[in-house]
Amino acid sequence: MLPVVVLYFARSAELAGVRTETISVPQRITSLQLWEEIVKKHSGLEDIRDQVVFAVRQEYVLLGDQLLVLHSGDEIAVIPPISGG
Amino acid sequence: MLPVVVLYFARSAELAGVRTETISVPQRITSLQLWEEIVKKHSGLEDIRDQVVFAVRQEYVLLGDQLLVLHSGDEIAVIPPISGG
Amino acid sequence: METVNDSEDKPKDFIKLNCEKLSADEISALVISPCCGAVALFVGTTRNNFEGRKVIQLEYEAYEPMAEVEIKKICTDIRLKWPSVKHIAIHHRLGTVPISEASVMVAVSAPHRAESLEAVQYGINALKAAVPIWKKEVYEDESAWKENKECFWAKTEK
Amino acid sequence: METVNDSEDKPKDFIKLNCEKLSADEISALVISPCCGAVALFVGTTRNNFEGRKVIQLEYEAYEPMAEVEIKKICTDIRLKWPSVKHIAIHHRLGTVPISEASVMVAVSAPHRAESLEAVQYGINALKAAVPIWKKEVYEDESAWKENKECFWAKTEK
Repeated sequence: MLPVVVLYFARSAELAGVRTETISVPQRITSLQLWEEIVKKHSGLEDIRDQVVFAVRQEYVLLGDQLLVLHSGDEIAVIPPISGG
Repeated sequence: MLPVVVLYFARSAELAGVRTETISVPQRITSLQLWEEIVKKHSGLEDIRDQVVFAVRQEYVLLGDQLLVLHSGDEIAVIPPISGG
Repeated sequence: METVNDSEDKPKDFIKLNCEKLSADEISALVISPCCGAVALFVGTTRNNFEGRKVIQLEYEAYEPMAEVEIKKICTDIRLKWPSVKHIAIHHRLGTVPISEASVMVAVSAPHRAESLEAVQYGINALKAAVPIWKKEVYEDESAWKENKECFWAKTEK
Repeated sequence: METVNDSEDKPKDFIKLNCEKLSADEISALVISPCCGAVALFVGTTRNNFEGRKVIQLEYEAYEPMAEVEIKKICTDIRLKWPSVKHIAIHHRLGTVPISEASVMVAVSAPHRAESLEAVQYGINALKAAVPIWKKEVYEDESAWKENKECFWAKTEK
């Protein structure tokens, strides 16, 4: 288990009730398993399961079977649908 | 014969040596005959015969067989290739 | 607080031909509308070279009343092609224009960006094809009247 | 008099995300180049209504470091697609944006206008599809986070 920093934005920040937190996760974890870890802490996020993606070290990662190899202190963002412009 | 005002712009003004003048022309005349009348007064314009069009009462008219029906005081412009923008 | 009623913001055309320096802020402000999310702007600027020759400055002249009529026709055509377009502004500078300064600006507002960008592109293309304005490039030793390749009657290869 | 040497005017990308009011003059001046005749600019402005509901104001937030990385990728893509493009500037305002003010500006200079306009269109489309920025519309009685239809993973009909 290692610590990673999770960032929440827009609707995900409202549902989580927090904008930044540190959580402990396995070094090897699929992006979907990571999502499930996060939802355990913030059940309100369940609602937007089908709408979010992650950004892991500032690169987009879809929720699914993709295996993430994390490092201590990695930045992981929960990204709801964007609306810039 | 009736008086019309001829306007020259850009290269046609340089070749004619004048920017505005009044000339007398028949009421009914083709645009090509009108050009020939103008070239009689300003032979330097011969050089740009293939490059110009007229604007008669601010509407484009190509040099050719088109019959113009003119009115006293009509404004006729000699329009070399444009380069606005 | 927004007090402008949509229905009061009637489509308007802003046409200007004079020797003053052009302003992107000014023309943007003219066309912005509270019911439109998109403004597209094209700025034509004077270049410092032509086929390797150094251009010192540019001089523009216009057949002004007819140029305004032709620009108005372009505005009408834009509204036929893109009915959602709100405001259109076409400003052309005349007289001496120093290098790197704007000679022309075309700005269009519309509810959505595709129309605004397409309308601006049409507007500048049409201006180059049909509006009686002329540009003289002044080089170090001489000068030359230019020809737009879009000019609808020009037969040269330019 | 023009003193800038063409070869010194290296292509540059200007990226800015902050809460300041955006300026069309400022962004045009950033991208203008003495060897380029064309500047295209897109300005996204905030609208006063959404499906008939009155919008009071807009609030934007961004995942700022990643947004800058994604915008930088867009600049790189523009240069691959339109190699003649000179300067690119992409400014996005954050925080509260009053109605009718600009939330985003994309400006591109190029020797010729077609590339500048195409690059700007690509730039704003790509920004809406991939840059992590969020907009909240504030109505009289509530507010709503918006979703771009271009957002590459969104599954809604919006």
